[in-house]
Amino acid sequence: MITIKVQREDFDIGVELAGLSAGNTQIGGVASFTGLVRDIAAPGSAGSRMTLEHYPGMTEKQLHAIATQATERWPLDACLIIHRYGELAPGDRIVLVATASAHREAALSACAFLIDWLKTKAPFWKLEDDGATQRWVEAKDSDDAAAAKWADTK
Amino acid sequence: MITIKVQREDFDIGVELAGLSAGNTQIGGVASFTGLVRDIAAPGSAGSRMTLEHYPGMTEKQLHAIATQATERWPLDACLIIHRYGELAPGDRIVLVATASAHREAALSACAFLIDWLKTKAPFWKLEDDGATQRWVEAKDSDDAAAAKWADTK
Amino acid sequence: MKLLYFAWIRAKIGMAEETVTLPPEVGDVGQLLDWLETRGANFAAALKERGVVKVAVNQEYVGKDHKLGTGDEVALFPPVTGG
Amino acid sequence: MKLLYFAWIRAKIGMAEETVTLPPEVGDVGQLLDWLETRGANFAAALKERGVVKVAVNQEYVGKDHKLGTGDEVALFPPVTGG
Repeated sequence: MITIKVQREDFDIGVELAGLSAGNTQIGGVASFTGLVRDIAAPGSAGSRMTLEHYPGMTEKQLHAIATQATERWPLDACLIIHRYGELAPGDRIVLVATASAHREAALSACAFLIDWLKTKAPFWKLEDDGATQRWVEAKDSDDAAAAKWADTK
Repeated sequence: MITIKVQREDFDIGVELAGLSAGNTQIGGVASFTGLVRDIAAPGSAGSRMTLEHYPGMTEKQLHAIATQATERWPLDACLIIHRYGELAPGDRIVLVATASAHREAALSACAFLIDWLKTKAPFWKLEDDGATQRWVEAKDSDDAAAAKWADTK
Repeated sequence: MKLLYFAWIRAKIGMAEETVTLPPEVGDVGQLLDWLETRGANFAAALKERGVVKVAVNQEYVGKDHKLGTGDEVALFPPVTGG
Repeated sequence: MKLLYFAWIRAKIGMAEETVTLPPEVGDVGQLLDWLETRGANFAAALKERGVVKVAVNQEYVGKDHKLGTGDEVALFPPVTGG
């Protein structure tokens, strides 16, 4: 019911979402969020790149803990997180979060919860290269705020 | 930027979502909601079916108006609604709503807005057959409430 | 004027569409519904719950006091249940 | 004890992991950070902004007063930026 994949390889959203609801005709809705690499190329550079570092072992553990929280909080039939690591190019898929439920409100809310929470808890770090210089992406206060709002409300 | 499809045929979510962000590397996130036919078979029946009737012409017009509202309200790079009509079986995809934005909050909120709004405005009607009797699905007060909440808040 | 019926309103009336000439006393949507109800038991049954009947004129939702023109496409249907 | 470093903390220290024997005065996470800072300019630079350093012990987030055991896997890293 909870599926966590941490992988270097790309994934096929259609196949993953079909797999999430396969064989369960009580599912009425599947919500998903896909994160993509944005292009941050400096003017005149050869183009931007991104490298995603992670903490093998802890990553899976944290993603599992986040998914478990979601299933305790909403009536989900299935929950999937796929997160890539390694070198990525602009437009590449980074992460897929998907939730399936009998109720669309549950699927939608749990999906938003998972991506907000993952952004502040899952041990991934982005190193951006704009074609001229490399820099570690800084954590955003807005991400902390987005995660914090789930602490109070359902 | 706004794509509306009203069709009898199934769709491939992976292909549709990839198409939504193709060629725009400013997109950071794609949110989607897929509605599926739930099985409501009566005990001992041959299985349930659903028929979706719609109002050709007005359907496209309403979906376009809803999508336009979403793009005015949130900074979306792209917005897609596919809605099927005709005979469907349990597990079949009915509807796909997808939004792409530089900002995940915009994509997630707009996606939830679109499906809530569509449920109360798009001229589709479900005829359910539980294998024993046919009945027209009744509109739910909870759908009106879900749509109404977008009138007040952003 | 072209009239379209959908879902259980279509099923109860027993017809998906028709072209009618409005009597002179029918000027708005509410008056149209009043007149349609007098056209037979099938219409009366379909339009009995007046509160749930939705009306679109030229494919836009309208209220019961919306004024009608002779070239209008008028659709009557129950609350929508797609998605 | 196994120490792991990630992202710019790893880059500033110049090493991804090491195995250390803690001096007797190091009993909790805060004391570990105090001690690591004394091990060279690279450590001092990496751990300067103490407020942003996140610590996981055996792959769970912990606070600065978390007690350490000799078999622990301790990871130091900046705020996460995945997703």
